[in-house]
Amino acid sequence: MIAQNVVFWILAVAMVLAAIGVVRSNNLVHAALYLVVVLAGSAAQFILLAAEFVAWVQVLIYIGAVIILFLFGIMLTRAPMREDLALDNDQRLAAAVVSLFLLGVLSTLLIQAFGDSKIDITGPQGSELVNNGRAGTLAESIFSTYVLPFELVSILLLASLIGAVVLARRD
Amino acid sequence: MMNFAWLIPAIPVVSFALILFFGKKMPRQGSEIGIAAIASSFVLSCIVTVQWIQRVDETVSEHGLGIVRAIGKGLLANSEEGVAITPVINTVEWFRIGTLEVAVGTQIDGLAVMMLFVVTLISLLVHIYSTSYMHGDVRYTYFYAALSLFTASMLTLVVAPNTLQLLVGWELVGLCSFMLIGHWWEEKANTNAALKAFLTTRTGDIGLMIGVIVTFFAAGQTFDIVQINVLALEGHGGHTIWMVGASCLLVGIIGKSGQFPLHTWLPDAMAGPTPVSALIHAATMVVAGVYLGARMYGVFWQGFSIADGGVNPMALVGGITILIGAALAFVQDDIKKVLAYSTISQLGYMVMGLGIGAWVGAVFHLFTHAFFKALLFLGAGSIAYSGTHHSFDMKKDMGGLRKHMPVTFWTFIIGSFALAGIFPLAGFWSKDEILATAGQGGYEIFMVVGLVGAFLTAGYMTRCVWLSFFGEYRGHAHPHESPKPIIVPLIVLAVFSVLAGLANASAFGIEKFKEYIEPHGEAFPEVLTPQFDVGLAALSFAIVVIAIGVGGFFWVDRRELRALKGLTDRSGTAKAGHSFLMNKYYLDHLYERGIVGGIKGPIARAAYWLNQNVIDGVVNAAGRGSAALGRLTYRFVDQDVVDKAVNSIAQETGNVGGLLRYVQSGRVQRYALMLFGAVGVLALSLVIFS
Amino acid sequence: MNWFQDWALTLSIFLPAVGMVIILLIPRAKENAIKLVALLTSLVTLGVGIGILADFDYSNTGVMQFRVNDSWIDLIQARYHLGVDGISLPMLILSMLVTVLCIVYSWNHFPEPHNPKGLLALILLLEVGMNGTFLAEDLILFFVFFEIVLLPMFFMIGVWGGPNREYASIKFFLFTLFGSALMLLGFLALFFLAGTFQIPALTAKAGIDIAHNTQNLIFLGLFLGFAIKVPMFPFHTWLPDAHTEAPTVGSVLLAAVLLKLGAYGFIRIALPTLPHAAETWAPWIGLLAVVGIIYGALCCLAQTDMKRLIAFSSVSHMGFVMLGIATLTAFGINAAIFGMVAHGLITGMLFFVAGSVQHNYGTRELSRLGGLLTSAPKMGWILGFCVMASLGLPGLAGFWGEFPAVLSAYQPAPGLDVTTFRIFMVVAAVGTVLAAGYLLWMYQRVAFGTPKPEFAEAHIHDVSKIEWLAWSPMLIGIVVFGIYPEAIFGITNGAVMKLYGG
Amino acid sequence: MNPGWDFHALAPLIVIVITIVVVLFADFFFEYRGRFRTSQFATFGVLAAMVPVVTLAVDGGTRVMFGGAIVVDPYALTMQGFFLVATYITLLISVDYIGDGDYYQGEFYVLMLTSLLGMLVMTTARDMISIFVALETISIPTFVLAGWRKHDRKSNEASIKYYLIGVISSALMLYGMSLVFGLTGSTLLSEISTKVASIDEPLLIVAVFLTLVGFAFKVSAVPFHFWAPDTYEGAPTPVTAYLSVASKAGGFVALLTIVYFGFFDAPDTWQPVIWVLAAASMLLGNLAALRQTNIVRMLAYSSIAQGGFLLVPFAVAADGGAAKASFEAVIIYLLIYGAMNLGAFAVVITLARRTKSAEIESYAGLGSYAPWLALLMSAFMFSLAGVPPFAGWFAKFVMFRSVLEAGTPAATVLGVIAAVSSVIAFFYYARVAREMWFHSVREGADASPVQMPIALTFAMGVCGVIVLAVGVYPQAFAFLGDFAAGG
Amino acid sequence: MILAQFLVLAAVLFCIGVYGVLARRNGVLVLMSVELMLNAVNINLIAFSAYLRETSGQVFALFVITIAAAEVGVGLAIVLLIYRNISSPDLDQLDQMSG
Repeated sequence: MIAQNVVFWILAVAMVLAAIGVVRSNNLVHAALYLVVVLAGSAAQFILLAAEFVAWVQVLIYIGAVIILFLFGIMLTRAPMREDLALDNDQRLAAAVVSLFLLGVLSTLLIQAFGDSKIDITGPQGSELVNNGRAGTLAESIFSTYVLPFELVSILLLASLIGAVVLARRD
Repeated sequence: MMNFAWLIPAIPVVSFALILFFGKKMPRQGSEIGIAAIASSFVLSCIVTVQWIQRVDETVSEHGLGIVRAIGKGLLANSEEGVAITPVINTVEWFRIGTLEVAVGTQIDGLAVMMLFVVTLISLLVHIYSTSYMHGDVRYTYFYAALSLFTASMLTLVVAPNTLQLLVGWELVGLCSFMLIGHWWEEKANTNAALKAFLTTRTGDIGLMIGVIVTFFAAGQTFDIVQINVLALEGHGGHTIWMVGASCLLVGIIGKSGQFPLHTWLPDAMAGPTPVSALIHAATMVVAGVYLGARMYGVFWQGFSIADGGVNPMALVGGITILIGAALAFVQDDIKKVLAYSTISQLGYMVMGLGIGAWVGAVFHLFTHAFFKALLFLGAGSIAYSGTHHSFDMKKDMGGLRKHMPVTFWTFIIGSFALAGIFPLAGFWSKDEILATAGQGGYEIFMVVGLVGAFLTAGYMTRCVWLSFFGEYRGHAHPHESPKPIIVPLIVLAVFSVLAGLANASAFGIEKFKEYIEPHGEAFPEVLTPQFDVGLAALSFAIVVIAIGVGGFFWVDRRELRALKGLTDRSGTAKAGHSFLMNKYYLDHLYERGIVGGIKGPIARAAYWLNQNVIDGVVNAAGRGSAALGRLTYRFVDQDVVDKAVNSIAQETGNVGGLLRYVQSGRVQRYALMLFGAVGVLALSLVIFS
Repeated sequence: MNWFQDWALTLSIFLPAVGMVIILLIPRAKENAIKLVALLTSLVTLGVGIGILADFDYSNTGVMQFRVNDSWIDLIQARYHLGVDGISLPMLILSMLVTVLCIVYSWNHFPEPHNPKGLLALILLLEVGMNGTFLAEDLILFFVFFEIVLLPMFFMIGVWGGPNREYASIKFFLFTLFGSALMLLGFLALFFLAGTFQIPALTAKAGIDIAHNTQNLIFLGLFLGFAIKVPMFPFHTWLPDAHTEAPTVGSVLLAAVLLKLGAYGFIRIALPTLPHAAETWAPWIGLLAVVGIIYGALCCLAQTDMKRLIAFSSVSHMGFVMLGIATLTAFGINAAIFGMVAHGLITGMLFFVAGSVQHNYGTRELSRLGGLLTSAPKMGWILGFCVMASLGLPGLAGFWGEFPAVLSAYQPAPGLDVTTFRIFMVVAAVGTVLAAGYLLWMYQRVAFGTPKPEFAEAHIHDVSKIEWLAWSPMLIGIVVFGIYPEAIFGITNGAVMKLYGG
Repeated sequence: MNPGWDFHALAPLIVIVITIVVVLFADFFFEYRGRFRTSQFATFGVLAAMVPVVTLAVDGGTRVMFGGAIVVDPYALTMQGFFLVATYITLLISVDYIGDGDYYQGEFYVLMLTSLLGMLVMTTARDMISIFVALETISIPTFVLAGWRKHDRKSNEASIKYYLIGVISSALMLYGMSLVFGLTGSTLLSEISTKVASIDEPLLIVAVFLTLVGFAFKVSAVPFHFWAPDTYEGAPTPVTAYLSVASKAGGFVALLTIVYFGFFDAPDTWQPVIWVLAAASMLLGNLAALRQTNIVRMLAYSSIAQGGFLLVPFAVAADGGAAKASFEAVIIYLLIYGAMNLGAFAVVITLARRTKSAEIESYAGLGSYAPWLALLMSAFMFSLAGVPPFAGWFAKFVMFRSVLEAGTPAATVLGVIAAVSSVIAFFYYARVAREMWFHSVREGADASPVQMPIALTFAMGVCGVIVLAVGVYPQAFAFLGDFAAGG
Repeated sequence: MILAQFLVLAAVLFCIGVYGVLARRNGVLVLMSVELMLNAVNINLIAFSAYLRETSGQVFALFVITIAAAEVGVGLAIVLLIYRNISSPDLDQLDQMSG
């Protein structure tokens, strides 16, 4: 348990720092790379929580696709690949206040509600958990209960593709 | 015929419609329709009158009281076996509200037949008179239409068996009065007078209206006059409510019959054509108030406790009106104004008469006054028509007309004497009846008022006659006698002025009026029948004669002396004569400042000033004031408060709309900021408040 | 006549709608066809009205006749429920008649901008709403018809009105919309507490299951809705603006029929369904009524515009109607209904004449008018006649609305404070004098005297044939009802006794 | 593994999917000139989808599929019918707009149909995941559609604003949903509903609140409305019409579903939120609309305000016996709102083709040269204002009815706010009518008759007929409301 | 491990994302911040899924990931489009419409 906690905290600190990097970096590409750290950290956390399949999907889709998309976006908008002090707007302070306020409210309530709830990933329950995270289990769930949204997502992705192409196309 | 009395007002209604729609196409422009109609109504009225008299006679003889009747003295009313001579009432249902049925119809009794006779007769005479007087008028046809409508309305009022019908007639005669006063509406002054007349009487009508309402409920929800009178005399529901009712009705009387303090419209009403003044503003419409008093006598009897003597509002109003009317008549130069104030004063007699229990006297005075006052007005009209080129100014345009217009002069003299109360003319008997009742019924003070009034009446009439007919002609026309249509009515009226008084010449034991006109029965109180008082009669006669003498002396001498003075001036000043003249002048001064002057000068002038500036001022100011109040209300309350409140709400909402637009800055991240801010705040407050 | 019994009311509501549709389909250029269709439609509708008059059972005026009761909106239990009784019959006929006369009058009096198609279509639409309101026996149906009236009037004022028309039209609409919103809340509350929208059922229940305070609240909502429409002081400020700016026929319809919808609502809905609350509120209604009488009259005295003066006189006159209603007695309600009919005819006529005066002189400024009797004697006489009728001269219709209302205030329904109402009575009676004052004053300035120099040479048309045609029914009505009030009372009394006879 | 496919129940979805594919391929195969046919395929497909909806409705009953995640019941069918008709009318008013401009045609219809597909799924979804996916399926194509006028900066702006606010709203919603999932242990509404009442955690309130945020964005409830005016103004007008009607209705359907089938038994969690949203939307929407000079922007605020009115029944749904009445009220209001708002946009589009302006002032004198158009527009405006005999009155009526049915003080206050707001609203609706009828044509403006394309005319006519017919005979829609609420 | 530590981590990431959305002017960066928020949601879902032993949380997370990808695709397309038109990816230059 301790080991997992140590891993968690290391990952957590790294993720938070990287996240701050995403929103504070003065370099677009750096920001994107920080985002990779956050997303990869998340994937690691997922594994920590025995959500193996999701973790892989996270890595594949997020790091493999979304970040690439971002990098393309950065390139296509001809953003300078260097320090750019004009990346922030004039409402940083207000933004900070609002987000801290939100954080305060949320974390208070979260701790109040789940402060002493333990996640047990050892023993028989742990194996159930691991089983839950397997692709097969998830597939069973998706193709029984969530088949309609699944089909819908496919059409949505198609439509997004078409839409993105229409918008991004030079004409 | 009494069952068909409805024809009497109906005929003029038809005539009105006919004249209105076809008058202009008739050879004589509609006047013939009017005259024919009124003549038929008159004939029918006479028939009804005769039938009524027969009915009274029959009823009495049936009860074997013929002999007693011959002796008279009101035994019928007081008799144990008192016979109620019920009025002949014919009604049809008019409408129904709730459970109440309101009828319309005719009520024929002594009072009604008397009024029918007077109204139709005078109306007929005025119709005839007007064919000449109004000849060539721009609105000749319309004038006849209005006369017909007036007659119809007045007759409707007269025969009304219930207060509602009475109210209808009452208002309609007011309308006709308005139309006819404003007959020459091109002039602002005339229309002002018409408005004033209508509004003033309508102010009084508030009283009448409420009075009708109060008596309606006091008598257990009925408009029926007989029933109201009966219940009033019983004191049904207590005395107070009847007092309230009577007071309200009195206000109506004050407005319509030109009583103090709402009398000011009547002199102004002289702006109308003279025949109208004679018919409406002297003989008939203005006595509607008195008629109402007489008609609803039970209410007043109960409400003002007339039997108790002393002072009551009705008598007081009448008394004051006698004096102020007469005093004001002294200072008028316009002959019609003199007669108007005289009318006010005489109406005061009638109202006072009713107030002191002299029902017979008041109604009798109404009867006689109608003839001689109509006569005087028509006489004045005759003067203006043939003598002064349509002027009524005695000082500027008259004088010495007796030579040029003998018939007018003599009839006018008869009228004046009748008005002044010279024995044995009509006015003497009726006035005496009132005064006698006052003396014997516990209203001595009003007897004195009456006598003073008689004195003043004689005085101003002397002045009036003198200024018009004696001395030298001061006008610029070519005076001549009036044509026949004018003369004949004058003569007829003169005859009535002489003879009408004999109908109830109590001194000779003739009490026809009491016998036939006074109601008998439970709907009528036991009024006092005064004994003829020779002393009082002599006193009043003496007062009249003295007044004529004093007045005559003053004016006659003055005129003569002025002529003399001119003579001496021309002959070059004789000293002896001069001192005599001077003496005469001292005497003049004495008179002027003493007896006559005391009246004519300070008192009358003060009264006139008061009248014009205070009472009339109040009346006018009420009009102006309400207009001003209207403007204030409109400007500051309606436009500023009520309306602005509404508008500013609209404006404010608009402003808020503008303010809110700042939020919508157009920058998406500002939106997001507000969104997250709202989420945070909402989340926190939801958690806290739940 | 069974067929007629079943369809008469539906026809009288929807025939005008059919006419309107036909008019909308005719090209605008074919003016004569449009006019003809409009006239025919309104005449046929009036014919239906006459049929109802003929077929009406006068011995049972308290009973709803020609009843139609079909399903309409099942979800909310609102029904297509129509009926006519002695209270609604006179109002229905008035509305039908005035519509015909307005169309006749419009024949050659179309206001600018010239668009007969639009104006006539709106008049017919207005008739749909008016007739429907008087016939509805279901609260929701009533509400819908009550509201339908707004739109045509809004457009009539806004399109054909005077210089300040936009302001006036918006104000008119907002006031009445606000009122009806509250009224609708009242209706709904009634529904939830009494379980039905049917007026007869609600009347039969008379609010017995509803707590007194709740009744009072509901009544307040209804009161505001109706009082704004009447309009009672202090909700009247839309009226002078609307009247002043509206074209002639708009003013006539507004005065003759629209104002009656509110008072009718009181008589038909507010008082019978919530008698106890009515008792609580009656003194306040009475108070506002008499304040309105005096206030309206005072405002009249301050006017310089003929139409605006007549408009304020409506405030005053409707005060009498409301006073009669406030007494809650059969007498007062009868008087109120009579007053409504009389006011409809008389004030309608006054607006007609004012319209023709403006048509002739191009102004309604009293200071510029004068000598109408010289320039156009017939019109002058008609104006005088209407003035006399309006000031409540007995023998003309106005009196029978005014006097019995004042009379009924002497003894209001049991439970109401007698002293209060007697004070109202006296104040109202004073109002009659003020009425005479402002009306005669107006008449003096318009009709008496000689024409002002600026119009001395002008050719003033006297009453034209069209005008005679449009006016004479109203003039005759004023006289006939004045002389023979039973013509109205005879119809209303039975119905009023049934509702308020207790 | 039988997931419980019921092809009859899913037939409307299948038809739309087929249509999407057909349109997509048709776009490939037709020459540029023939592309307009894609619109015909699309409209035909939408109409075809109506058939199974009707047969299902006639068939009656409730079809539960996929472990309760998908349910086809009268409510779903009613709303499917609504979405199909609304989309059909939107397609009609798009045809000429899209055809005239140099826009991608086939893609436009594909995206619109995808969005429609999301709506259809939304009606049947009884599970948070399905609702989320359906909501995104409704939204994402419309993000793109809002920017369809690619070279118009306003359109770009419309798109990015809509997108960004949409995305962060969904993030908030997802966050909320994750918490709901954590607290209740399920994503199925049927299971959530059995548990919510017993959870006594303040976190639940925030969880539900955040969940509702996503829908609040969709229905542009204040303070999640910021995108709406700008997006409405900038987006191609047919898209705006679609956003203001179909897409908004999608949000309401989601709200109905999640409130009625999920959180209903824990009213403390959602009622206050919706109360605040409703009140704020009505007041702010109406007040802000007063100041608008651009008709589309005015309609945007108007639809925010209308959204507020639509939220009123939600806010009182759990009080007293108002549950059914509120449900019916929302459905009926939506149906009526759809007709009148689409109608209004159809007129705006018809006129914009001519005046090239969306300023209200450009409507001056319309009554004189295009009376029918002005008449229709007036009808839609007054209907939106809630004036009989147009359908809007009944929408407001059922709304007030639910308020009074609830009868609580909070409900009453909301009712009064609603009443006051509806009176304020009259100002700006009437302003359009005033401009059209009371004012004369502006100097230099073209006053020749307006050209009316068939599709637009038909769309306006349908909306006009509905607005008038339902206004006169509201039972037509009341019946549907009743049907949806389960009889 | 306790559940709350994951949840708080998620909350922190979420709020950092919020800050980024609010304070970044570059469109691409704003999109990245959104991804932070969505990622936080996923952490929540997975943590709850583990805590509750309920698969549906993970399914939910999968859908979130997929749709986030779709969103990013569209979002970047829009940013690109704007960039084409105004030659800048800055969001605060887009304030043509307001009020």
